[in-house]
Amino acid sequence: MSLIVEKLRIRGPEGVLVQGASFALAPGEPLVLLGETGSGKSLLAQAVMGTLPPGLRAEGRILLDGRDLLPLPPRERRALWGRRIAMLPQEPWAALDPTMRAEAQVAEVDRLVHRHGAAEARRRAAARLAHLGLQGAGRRYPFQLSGGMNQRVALAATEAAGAALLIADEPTKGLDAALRDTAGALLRAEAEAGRMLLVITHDVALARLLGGQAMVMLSGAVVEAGALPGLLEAPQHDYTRRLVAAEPSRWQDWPRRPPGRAIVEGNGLHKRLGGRELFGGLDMSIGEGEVVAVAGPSGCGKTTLGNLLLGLARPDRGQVRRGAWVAPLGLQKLYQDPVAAFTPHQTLGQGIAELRRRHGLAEDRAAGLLPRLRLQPALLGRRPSEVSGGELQRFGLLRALLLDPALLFADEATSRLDPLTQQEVMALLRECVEERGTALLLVTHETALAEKAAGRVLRLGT
Amino acid sequence: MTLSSRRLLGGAMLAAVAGFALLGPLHGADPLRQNLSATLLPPGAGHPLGTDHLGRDMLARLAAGARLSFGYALLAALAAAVPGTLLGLLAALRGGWPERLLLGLADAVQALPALLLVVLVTAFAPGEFLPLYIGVALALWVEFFRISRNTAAGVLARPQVEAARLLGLGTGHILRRHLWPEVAALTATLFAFAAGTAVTTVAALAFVGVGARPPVPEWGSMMTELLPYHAEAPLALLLPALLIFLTVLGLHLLAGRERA
Amino acid sequence: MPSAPLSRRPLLLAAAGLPVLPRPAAAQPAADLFRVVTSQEINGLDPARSGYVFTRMQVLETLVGADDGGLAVPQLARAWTLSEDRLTWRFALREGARFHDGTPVTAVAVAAALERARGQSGLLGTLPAERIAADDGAVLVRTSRPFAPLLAFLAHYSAGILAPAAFEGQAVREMIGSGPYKVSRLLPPQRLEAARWERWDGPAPAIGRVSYLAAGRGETRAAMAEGGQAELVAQLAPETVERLRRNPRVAVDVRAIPRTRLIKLNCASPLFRDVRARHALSLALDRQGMAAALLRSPASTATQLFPPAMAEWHVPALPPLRRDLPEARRLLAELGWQPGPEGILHREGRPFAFTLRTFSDRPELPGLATAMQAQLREAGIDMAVAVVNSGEIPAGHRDGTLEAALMARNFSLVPDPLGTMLQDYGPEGGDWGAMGWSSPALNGVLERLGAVADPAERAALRGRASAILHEELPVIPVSWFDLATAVSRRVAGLAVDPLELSFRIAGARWAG
Amino acid sequence: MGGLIRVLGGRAVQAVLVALLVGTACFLMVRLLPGDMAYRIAASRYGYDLVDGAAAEAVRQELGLDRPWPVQLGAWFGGLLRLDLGVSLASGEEVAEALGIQLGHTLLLSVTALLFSLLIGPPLGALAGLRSGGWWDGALLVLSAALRALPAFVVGIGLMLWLAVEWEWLPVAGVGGWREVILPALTLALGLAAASSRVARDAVAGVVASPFFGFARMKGLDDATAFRRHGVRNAAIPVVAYLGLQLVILIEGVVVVESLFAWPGIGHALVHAVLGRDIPMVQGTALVMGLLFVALNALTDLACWLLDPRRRAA
Repeated sequence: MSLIVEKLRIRGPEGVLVQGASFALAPGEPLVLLGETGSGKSLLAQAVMGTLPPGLRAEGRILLDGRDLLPLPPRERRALWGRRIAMLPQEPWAALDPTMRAEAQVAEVDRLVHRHGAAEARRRAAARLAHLGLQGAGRRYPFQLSGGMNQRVALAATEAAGAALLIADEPTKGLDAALRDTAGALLRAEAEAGRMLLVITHDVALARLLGGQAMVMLSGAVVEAGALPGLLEAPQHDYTRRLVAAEPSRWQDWPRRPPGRAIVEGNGLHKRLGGRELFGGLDMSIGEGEVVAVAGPSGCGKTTLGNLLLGLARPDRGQVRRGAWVAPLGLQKLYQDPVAAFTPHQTLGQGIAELRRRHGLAEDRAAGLLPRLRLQPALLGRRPSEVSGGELQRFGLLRALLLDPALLFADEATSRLDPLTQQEVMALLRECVEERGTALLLVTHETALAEKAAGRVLRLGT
Repeated sequence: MTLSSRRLLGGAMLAAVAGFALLGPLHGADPLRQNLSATLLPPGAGHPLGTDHLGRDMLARLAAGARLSFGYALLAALAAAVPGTLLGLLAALRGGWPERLLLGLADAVQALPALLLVVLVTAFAPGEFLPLYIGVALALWVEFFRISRNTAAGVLARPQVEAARLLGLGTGHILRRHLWPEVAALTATLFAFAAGTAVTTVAALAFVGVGARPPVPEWGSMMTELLPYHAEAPLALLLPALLIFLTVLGLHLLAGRERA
Repeated sequence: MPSAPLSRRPLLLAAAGLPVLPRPAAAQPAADLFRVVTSQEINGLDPARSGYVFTRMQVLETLVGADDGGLAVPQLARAWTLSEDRLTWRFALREGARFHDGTPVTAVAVAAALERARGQSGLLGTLPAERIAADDGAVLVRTSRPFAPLLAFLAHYSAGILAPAAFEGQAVREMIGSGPYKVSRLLPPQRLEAARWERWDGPAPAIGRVSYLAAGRGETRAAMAEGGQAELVAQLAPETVERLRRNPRVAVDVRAIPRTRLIKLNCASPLFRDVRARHALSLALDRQGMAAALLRSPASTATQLFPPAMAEWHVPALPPLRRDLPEARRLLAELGWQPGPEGILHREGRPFAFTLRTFSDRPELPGLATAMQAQLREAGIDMAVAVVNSGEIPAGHRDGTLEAALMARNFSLVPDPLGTMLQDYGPEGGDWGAMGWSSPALNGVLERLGAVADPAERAALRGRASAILHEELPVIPVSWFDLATAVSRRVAGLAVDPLELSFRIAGARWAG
Repeated sequence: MGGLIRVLGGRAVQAVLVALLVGTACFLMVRLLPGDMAYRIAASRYGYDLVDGAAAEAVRQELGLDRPWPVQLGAWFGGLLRLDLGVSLASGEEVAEALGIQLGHTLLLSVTALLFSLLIGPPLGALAGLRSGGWWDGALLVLSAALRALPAFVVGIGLMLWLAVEWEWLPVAGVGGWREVILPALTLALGLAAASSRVARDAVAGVVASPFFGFARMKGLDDATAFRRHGVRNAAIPVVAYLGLQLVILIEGVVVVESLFAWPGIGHALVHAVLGRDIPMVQGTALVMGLLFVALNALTDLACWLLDPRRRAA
């Protein structure tokens, strides 16, 4: 049982996207592909699976148990799915049929792929779910399960297929730290049970959890490879070094500053959402120049609290007071998904020009900020979907800074960014705090990040 | 087929209909001139598309009808689209009781048979075109209202709108830059269908006896008038249908986005 | 079944992209069922409303019927007498007649049914009857003045005789007639099924079951005849007649009936006050073209008001109405009309423009109106066409807003046309007759006709009346009426009733 | 369950709104129409040949058309509360009784048409959606545009000549047995299918492109199985939801089709009632059509509720 990839090269219409990657995979030892978005690591997985987008072509050899997969006709490659090669989906809550109960989605693999009887299939599915700690969840629908539970249902379904090779592409995307740890443990257990495991991620913490071998990719090329955790302890390549250093736990603590005048104050805040109490009787205030973090698992009401303070939502009880000195537009926000925070229908430059006209701002304001935020002026001619997430988030910051905010609410503002980009954006935020005295409200599920940056960490939902 | 080639094809179809409307008169025949001794002629010299039951030149009538049906159908669709979309945007932006009121009204109007609306409106001025199409618009606005309200409500819930509000960009900006581009795309597709619906509804009305006043060469009425002659002159009956077909398909392809 | 001649229908189908395949075996109709298809719906049970359905289907009987010439013949009444003073009519009933609930048809029941019918607004309400009563097994009708057309009135469907059990108060709750067929299923407004009434006292009908279907569209009716799905299709649209004639399955019967399509003019309006204007209008019409192209019956071109079928009123010697545009223009010029912008005539700065109201209950009328519109346009007259509800015509007559109307007038509404003449061309004009026009000469003639009995004098008077209307043109005749009926060749012995009083199914039999 | 009650409750409110709007609007509009109402009513009662001033006057007296309009309207709503729709001005029948018969016919026709359209539209649309951008996708677009462009009466005549006259498979028109319903239902169904095939096409294309469908295939299910297990139900949800809106087309089409095929339904009655100024009949017909629309929509709500577990939980 082996997978050997030799000089795999992927070409697209605009040139070579992946340059001759080679690796071998054996049961029991995971292989982690590390790299930033666009480094070609997902293409590699798609080439193995046989799901490359139209227009892309793979060259080289992909030997599964000695048989080269690349020359096979699509029909034969399809026949391998589930039985020989399985792929754990990204965002499992979208990968499960919303109208089918969890157990049925697992059992159908036993029944329809492996031709077991209905009762036998149900029994097997129940056992698999129980094994993954999902007793009693089988009768529920995906939307009734948490993200982590959905991921385990998907894993159970993949397991049921029984493929020897398991590919997981960004399995922790969108998961908070606790869930990420669970997912990592589950995957490692798969490898330990004797499967070949290929994991693609930009999450250094996940790589550390999984162990095994690792390859670091940058711009379509493998820049470094080696065993974990050694590779991360003593990185050779500059990129790997930066990647490791970008982990929040390795950051330096931000300087603590004494809070100035109060910007917003919330007293006795109560809020219920979806029939559940998020918090009852919460007091909170943020002062000038202060960095406050709100941490906690997803769904605990972190974002809601920030929105209450910014006046974007109303508390059920209690009140929010804003300092009289704060300008009407003195509270600004950075969003988790920067693309969703810009209208897709105008270029970034047009958006900024409109903002400038609306508030009568000097023309050179934005121009002056661009180099400070390390943004190329050429980007102004592009639409939000045409720049990278990191760049767009910096434009979000630029947009907010034009209005001289007293408080910036960064709502998971870096959670969707690559580690290096996250570090870069956070550094910029830090500069704002230090140079302008802007207060910062950080909402994050990353405890390490909260602890490094904030003078005060409010933990919700614990 | 790529999107742009679809649009091209759609544009070509509409251009063909429009060209027909504009070039038809060059043929020189009077769409109202009758010749009772040359009725229901097949296409031939003198009458490239034959004649109808009163011996009128089909080419001239179809071309004149193109100007009428095409023009009025677009007008009716416009008369439904503009207020419908505006009300939808207003409802989504304003929320609260005006939204509930408008939604209730839309529900109730939708439950009212559209044909009844049209019949009642047209009864005020039988045979006139304007009330006919006003009636059609009165029935059609609901769909525009719904689509625009639902789309706008969806967009308003997005972070981009919250961000715009925080940045102090007013309602005008939200309307122009956030809501309109999204709503417009859907409205355009709906518009294509509404225009087609307008023509066929008018034809249906003519069929039940509430149509345009003779001798107006309107496509729908032409089909109704020619229906009794389906066995003698099938082509004459199907030609207006063919033009409606080109118009609907053309608008559909041009409007682009896949939606029924 | 013989194969159909090559028709153009496959063209339509092929054009619509539908495959034209050989037809399968013909759908066999249910045995012994005679299917009638017409355009008129069943609007209720009351004879005043839908009596024509029930009398034509021979479910409902009237006291007297009429032959093809309009002369009264016995129906429920086996004989009748008129008193010396010509005021009291005495009707003896058929002894064996029974209503469909099994009760005998008595004079009391008949008198009660007629008495009730008089109370309904409708034709019978205008009867100058003093008393309707049962008298010693006979029905007695006494009129306030000598009233010759009484028999014709009693032949009208609204005078249909229902059993006492049919009524609930004044309302009709059930159709219990006395004819040879008894209702077995009624699906208003579309369908009626009836079966042989076993206790019918006349000769038992050869055909056991009958059905009636109201199909409003001419195309639908034609398709039913074509597909062999009806034994009798009445009121065929003109454009389908030619096609059906070629169909070997049916015999098409086209006959002129006492009905005329005509233009009613508001003779009080300045446009039409002068008789020369009315003649000009008449001269501008291409009646032959319309009859040939739209009505598909050149013989229906009206040359005078009354069709030849009304032999007593039709005057062959009258100069035929014709088209003569130069003469029309000359007459109009005489009246001071001068061509103005776009060729429309003007007088004192006002155009010769008016609106013609017509209705689509008779599907050919809007087409005719459209054709006339173009013809008048050639004479410089601007006529707009408004297709309206038929009620707008009498309403417009009453309130004076009507300018012109295209309509069809039935002169055998009651089998004697005199009643209609009195109603339409009397001193006040009539809702469906003259408007703003009256002729003392004609009034005298009509009055005399009601009183005189001598056949020769009556003939002369009728000729005089026709001539006056022809000269004065208070209404402009356009075309006479053809009643086109398709009868299946599976049926024998069926003669179409020109007065549309009955489909006469009871007298028919299956062929072969 | 609470979700269902809320949805159906919403429909109940809609029903009340419809009753108010329909009753008032019809009444006012018919009253405002030009022309004399008494004449129209008399014409539809006795046939146009027999209408004269006297008959109209009798009608006016009998029906109390001289009463002030608020009194007449109030009387109608009062009757509605007692489920009494009044008496047809034209035929003198109870409106409720007449509608009862006609509604049965229209329901039979509509439900049959709906079933036919479901048998035609969604499967064809699904085929196009499975291979979106393929030749059938394009052909279906053209086909559905063609069906939308042809008025129902042209489609109906075509079917009539083809299936009833040429092939003699079916009765041309009429009412009475089950065979009569097929042609008019098919005519309506083609129009409905033109629209529902597009919705089905989009829904299926969406499902096929969805991550859960991709995952189902990656689990090892073959395409047909994956579609049967995960495609059909998910694609059916928007199609069923759309049916509710489609019913408008259906109710519209009924008017034309009933008149062409001599089908004694409610659409036919509506046109007659409007032309004849039979106010109680217009109000009753429009009310029943409106409520029919609401009721059928409630049914589609229920179907969606059964199909989609997310709604059941809401």
